[in-house]
Parts: sequence; structure tokens; C-alpha cells
Amino acid sequence: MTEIPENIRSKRIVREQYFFRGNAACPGCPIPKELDLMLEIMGKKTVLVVPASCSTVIMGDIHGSPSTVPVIHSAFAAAPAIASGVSRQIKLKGEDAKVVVWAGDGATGDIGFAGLSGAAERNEDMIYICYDNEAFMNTGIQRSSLTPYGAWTTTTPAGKREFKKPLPFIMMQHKIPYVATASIAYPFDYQGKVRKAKEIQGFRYLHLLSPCPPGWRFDSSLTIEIARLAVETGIWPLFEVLNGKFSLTGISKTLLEKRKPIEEYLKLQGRFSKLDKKEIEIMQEAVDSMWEDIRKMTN
Amino acid sequence: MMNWEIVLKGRGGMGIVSAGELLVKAFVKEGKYGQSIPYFGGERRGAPVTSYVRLSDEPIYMHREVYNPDLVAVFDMSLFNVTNPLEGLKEKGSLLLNTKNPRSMWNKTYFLDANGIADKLNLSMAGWKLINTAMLGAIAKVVNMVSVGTVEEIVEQEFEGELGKINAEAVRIGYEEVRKI
Amino acid sequence: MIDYPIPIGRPRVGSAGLTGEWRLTRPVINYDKCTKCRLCVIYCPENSIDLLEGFDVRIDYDYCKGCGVCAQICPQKAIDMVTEVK
Amino acid sequence: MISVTRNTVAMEGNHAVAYAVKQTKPQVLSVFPITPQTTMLEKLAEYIERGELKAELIKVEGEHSALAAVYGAAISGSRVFTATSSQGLLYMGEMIYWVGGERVPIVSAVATRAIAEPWSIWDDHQDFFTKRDSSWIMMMAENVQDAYDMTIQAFKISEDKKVLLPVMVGFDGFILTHTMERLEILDDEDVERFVPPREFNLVDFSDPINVGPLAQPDDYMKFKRDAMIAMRQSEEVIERTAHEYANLSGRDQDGMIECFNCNDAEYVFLTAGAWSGDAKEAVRRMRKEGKKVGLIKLRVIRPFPEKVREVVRGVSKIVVFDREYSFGFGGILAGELKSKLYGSGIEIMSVIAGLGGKDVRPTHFQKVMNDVISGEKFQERWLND
Repeated sequence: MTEIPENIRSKRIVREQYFFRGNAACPGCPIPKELDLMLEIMGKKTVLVVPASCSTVIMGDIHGSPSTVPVIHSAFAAAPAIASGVSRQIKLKGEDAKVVVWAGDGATGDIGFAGLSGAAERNEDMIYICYDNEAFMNTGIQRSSLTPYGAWTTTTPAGKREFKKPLPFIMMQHKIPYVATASIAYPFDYQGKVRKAKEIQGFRYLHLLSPCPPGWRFDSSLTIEIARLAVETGIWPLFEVLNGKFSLTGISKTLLEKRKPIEEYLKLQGRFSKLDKKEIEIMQEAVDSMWEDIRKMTN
Repeated sequence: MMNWEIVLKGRGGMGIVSAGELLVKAFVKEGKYGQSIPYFGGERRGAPVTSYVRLSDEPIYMHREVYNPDLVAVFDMSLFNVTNPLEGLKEKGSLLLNTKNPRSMWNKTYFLDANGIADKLNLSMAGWKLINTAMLGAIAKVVNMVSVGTVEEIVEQEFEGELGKINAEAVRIGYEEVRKI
Repeated sequence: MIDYPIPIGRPRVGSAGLTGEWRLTRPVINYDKCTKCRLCVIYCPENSIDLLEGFDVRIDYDYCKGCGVCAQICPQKAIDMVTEVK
Repeated sequence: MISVTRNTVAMEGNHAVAYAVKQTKPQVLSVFPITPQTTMLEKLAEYIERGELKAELIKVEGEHSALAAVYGAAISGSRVFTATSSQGLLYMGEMIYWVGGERVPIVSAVATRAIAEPWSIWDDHQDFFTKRDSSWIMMMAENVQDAYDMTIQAFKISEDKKVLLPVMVGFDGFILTHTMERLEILDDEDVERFVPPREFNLVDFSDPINVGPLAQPDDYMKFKRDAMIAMRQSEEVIERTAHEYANLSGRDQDGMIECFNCNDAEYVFLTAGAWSGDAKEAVRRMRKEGKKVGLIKLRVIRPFPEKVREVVRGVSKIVVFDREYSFGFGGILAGELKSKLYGSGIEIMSVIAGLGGKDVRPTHFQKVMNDVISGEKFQERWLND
């Protein structure tokens, strides 16, 4: 059975794959795409360090891996330190190569937080990317410190009572050369930030909001839509902090005054289905208050 | 075969561990064997401190602390008020005191006015008299298994520049001035 | 080639097998409607839509997991999700 | 015979290990301070500061990261070194297994020390023995000279293509780390020839591999069997390395075990670590009394020396001194020896002593052995007094 016309079928492929298809990610999971876009910018001379997470599984087994660059698997809390070792060795060899940590929110904000903070304090030469799917997804949707308020997980069956750890802002306080947030809905903004990070020396931190269809309880076709709404409602602001200077990027630049109500973002996700009006108000207030802080930072 | 087991008694900051180590270095330089064992517990300035030394012309197997020393060297007489430095000292063993008013406390009691030597040579640091090198000279004399020249040489290497020379001199004076009661 | 006695894996398309078999619904491009905007290539989470010379696009059904993102983001609604018949 | 060369020095154990590390020229070090290892870290930092050792020292925020950092560097081609003790070794625990499983050549010194609670900074072997199943080769030094010699040999053993396993060098906290002893050091050029620059690298951009990915059950079992074989083969490599080292140093060098007066002995001590010296002193004294006593010292506890079966021929009783304990089971070395000598008919008795720095002297060894010689039998005895 084929629906592809003959003239299309015979044409040559023009874009290379940086992260191979046919990997173990769930349908609709943005991780393979996020890696592909990142590696397109970073190039072949990149070492990925991947702590325990969904990406551990996505990276395949001994019979094959979707990654086109070397991958070093890491224990849950060890990635920033392993990357430090790799980075120092690359420096000693004088090689023109980069080290990227590719870690989930649990490895970044919870179990690996000391290592992350340590590597940032030492200003190790690496790019740390947290792909944040807002829970321990690989083990089956348990809450992490980056799970947002109100969200259902298997360990917060009535919704999480605490707020999301503001990791990008915490990393900002480490006074590292570059901090940025990004979203898969805005691939060029994301790639631009990767490009910028690539050209800087020292510890660079990127935080990517990564919608998870099974974990957030939405239809796999909505991944990009939800990622976009997170930005448009302001719950996930796009910004960068270059050498201490904070600036909003992309569409977020236009959101200081007016944003879509977060309900539009929440209502598409089953994990928020039990929220009542009061709780939604609390969340809206938290978002608005964050934007007041952002206003101060942009001045 | 000659063996010496020595206990050094002092207060934290007096350099009794260094004294032991310098003695061992001198022994090793002469092809003999030595072991310096600081008391394993962390030092606190001013608190009573013990350090152990084993010296031999044969390889030393043991690693334990010294319980029945052949020599006890007391760097500070006020320790007698708070501890019993003579505990375990062999009956035929020797005692070395840092004092100018000695009294016989053991069969073989030696004494040296190390404080006086430090004063004379102006050896002090942050208000503390540096007496350990003078005491080291005296120990070398009592033990009588190593040439004082070697000890001086080691001490001179240990401290930089002028301080090395002065400390080496303290060693020599200690060696010469130590007396038996 | 690195020769080493411990677990290593090498790059391979289809490291998880023919993931097209996971598909419940199948995206079908209506080439008459397609304006070659390439958004589907950019957003396909699995990287399983090829960009061809002349900006044409083609779905690699061997690996497409049928998530439906392409159909959802297509501005022309030129991709239909069709129930897979096996 | 007394000989003095320009290579005869006096050093504390920690400094002796640091010196050996300097001579083997690692490129990346990562060490987190913990008593009683700290003076080694300080010495290494000083060597680097003075330009005597050209290496990166990664000053991490904890031991877990210390081993992780050198793991990353080792994978990408560095010779590396780390060191720890006690709680730090436990904190490293996850990475210990990780590195052992990945079979990356790494050398770690372990200043053995008791484990809390209650807090203890003093020596025993409990920390070291908790790592015995992690597929690391584990050596134990008797004195400062041993700690130095073993560290140099450890790099060579670890990087041997027949082995490719990390190596831990255990040396007793304070008793060796802080004790100054006579030490014969090798010339830098000799060490360089003995441990040539390492060829090992898993990060190659022209062959981008996935290091340590998921292994399916069949594959996992195969890799573990390979590690088992490598561990067995390492015995031969350890013996060979010791032999080569003896040629280099001009001193006798035992490999897996040292046999001290045990050739004609009827009664034998079995020990590992620094107190082997005190046991030797006991043997020496008892030999003077005409008693047929000897000592088997394990230089390596992993792999457990197969050779032990050969050297116990003619022995009737073995007293094993354990400075660690498997609660609910017994002294670990004693248990392991019983298993290795199963069916030999040799009586094996277990003594537990020296936990948390509790003092053990030659007289303790003598007392126990005299009891055994006079016919006393016991399964397990704790030296509490």
C-alpha cells in the first residue's frame, strides 16, 4: 500500500539526520527532535553525557544507538561530574570538541543538583541541557521538584501541593556565562540559543520545556501545541541571560503586558483535569508574579 | 641490633610531630630505619599531644603506638600537672625534660633548657617559643645512634634560608647542652 | 574502530526496530494541498519525515510512530491521520 | 644489609602515594578531602601548583562526583587517579560499581577507616571490604613502602589489556597514611618506562560509540562472565607485574600473597593490611621460642588469591585476623578462606579485632596463637579487651 506518488518517491533526501529515527521514544515525545536540532548546531565533535532518564532508554542498547555522536551514559547524579572529566581531558588534548550534558528534570533539579551546582560553581566548560518533562517519567510519572503546582502524578494523586523549583533562575544566581530557556515549539529560538552557547566558554545552562504525552496526559499529536501554549500563556517564558544580562526572547518579548490565560494551557492536559477554579487562580497568580519579577529583571 | 622506642610529649603547636619526623629522616639518611607515628586523633593547639618514634638499624615491622618506651621526652613541664608522661616508661628507660630546674624523676633523667636556647636564638613564632629543634638535638644525643651533623643537615633542609641555619644551631646547642642528673 | 570488551553501542537507524509497527494511525500526505512549508519536517518528533530536493517531503513509514504531530501542525491540513489496517 | 642511595627517603604514607601518583603522570585527578586521606590531596595540589605534575585537579563537591569526574576523563583517554576513605568510599559507592562494570582503568587509593555510626576517624577495614563485589582489583598495603609500590603497580595492572579493571589500593588510615617511614623511591624515568603513556580512549568522533548503554539480559550475563574471567586472569598479571617491579626496584616483591615463615609452619596467621607487620613481629618472637608459626599475608583480596591453596600445605591450623565484619555471618576473610580451603581438613579460626582503631599489638597475636597451640578451639573470638 503506498500513497506516495512516484515523482516524490524517487527524490533524493537533502537533510541529514543528526539523531536517527526508529528509536525507543514514545510517539509524540519531543526528545529525539530536541536532540536532532541541538546536534545540527553542535556538530559531530560533541560528546553527550546522559544520566538516567528517558534518554537512557532512547539512546538504545548495545545493538544500536540513534546518536550520531559519542554518548557516555551516566549514573543518575553523576552527569555534571563525568562531563567535567571529559571536558578537562578535551582541554588537555587541545581538541576542538564540546561536551553536552543531556539530562532530565529529576537528574537536574533533584538527585543531581549538588553535582550541577558544583560544576557551575567551578565554571566547567560544558553545555548543560535540562529537558524538563516535569516528573520522573522513565520510572512511570512520579513527581519531581520540577513538577508544577496542581499537577497529577502517581505520587501526587490529588495534585502537587508545592511549586515548581525555579531552576533557570537558580542557575542564573550561579553567575555562569549563559543561561537560557527554550521550547520545542520554537525550534529556531532554541537552535539560536544552542549556537550562542556553543560559542561561549564556561558553564552554559539551557532549560527546555519538554511536553510528555503519557505523563501529562494529552494526545500525542498535541506535543507542539502544548509547548506553544506554555510560552504564550507565560507559564514558560523564553529568555536568556548572557553574562548577567537578562533578556526575553522570541514571542515572550511581547508578553510582559498581556498573556493568554493559563487555563488554555492547563485544559489540554489530563494531569490538571482535577484542578478547581481556586487552584487555577493560584497558578495564574504565581505566573503573574513571576512576570512581575521578570519585568524588574528586564529593566 | 639497636632499637629505640620513644614517646614525645608536648602541647599542640610545639612541633613534636615535626621533631619526630626530622629524627626519622636523619636516621634514614644514615641508612637506618625509623618510624614517626603521630597520635591519631587530630591536634588542637595547646592541648596535650603525644607522638611516637621507633628507631632501629633493622627493618621495623610493627606499626602500633609505643606503650613501653625506652625514652620519654617531655617538651613542657606543665604536662605533669595534667597527665602522667611517665606512664609505661621502661624501668631502664630514659627521661628527657625541657627545664632549667631539673630534679631526678627516673633512674636516667636528662634535662635541657630548650626554652633558654630558643630565647637566645630568638626562635619564636606567633608568640610560641620554637623549642623542638633544640629538643631534637638533645634526643639525638641521648639515643646516640645518629651523628648530630646529619640531624643538623636535615633540619637545615627542612626550613628555608636563615631559619634553617638557626634551627640547625639549636640542634647543635641542644646536643651539646643536654645533661644527665 | 574501538575494540573493547564492555557494553558499547554504535549508531544505527532503527535502534528500537521498525518503530512503524507501533503505529495505530497513519499520516497520509495530500500532495495536492502541500505547499512545501516544511513545518512537518521541522516538528516531526521522530525525525521520520524526509526533506527531499525541491522541498518536497516524504514520510518514512518504516519508522513513523503515528503520533499525529505533523497532521496537527500542518497549516494546510494536508495530512490526514488514517486508521492503520494490519 | 644497610644500603643508602639517593633514592632512600622518609615519607608519610599519604605523601608516598602522592609521590607515586606524580611519577605515573596521570592527566586528570579528582579528590574530595576526607580524614585521613586529606594530606595526600594537599600534596597532590602542591605538586600541581609547583608544576611538578602537569595535571588537571578537579575539585568536586563530593566523592560521588570525584569518581564520576575521573571516570569521564578516563573514558576520554586520561590516566586518572582518585582517593578516598570511609564515608567517602560509601558515598562513592554507586560510581564504584559503575566504573567496575564499565571496566575502565582507574586507580583509587583508599585510606581505610571505620564506618559511622558511631563516628570514628580511626582505622579498620570495614569500608574497604564493602566494595569487594564491585569488580575492582583490591590490593592492601602493609607499610608505606608497599603503599608506594602498589600504587605504581596498580596503574600497570589496571591498564593491562588482559585485565582492564579498576584497582583500589587500600592502606590503613593513620597507621600508614600519617606514619613516616623509610621509603625507597624509583627514578622518574624508570617509572615512566614501567608504566608507559596509556593508550585507552572510548571517545572517538570517527567512531562515535555509546558507552555503557542498556544491556539485555543475555548480553548482561555475558559481560559479567567476561569480567569474571578478566578478574581471574589478573592474578597472573599481578604476579608478572610484581616480578617486573622487583627487577626495577632491586627489592623482593611478592605478588598475590606473601608467605612469612610459613614454609614449615604448622600454625599460621592470615592477615591483610598494616597489622600484618605486627603479626610478623609476633611470628618472629614465637619463632625465637621455637614455635612453628608463620604468616600468610594477602597482598590482594580481590581477586582472592587462588595460590593460598598451595602455601597452606602442611599447615594444621590457621588463625584469620579480620579487621572488618559481616554482621550475621562472621569475619569476612575467615569466611572466604574457609570457602577456598573447603575439604582441606585445615582448621580455620576467626579473630575479630581492631575495629574502629581498637589497638592490636604483637602480644595480641602471640596470645591468641599460644592458646591455639595449646589446643584451644574456637569458631570466632572478639578481642575486646
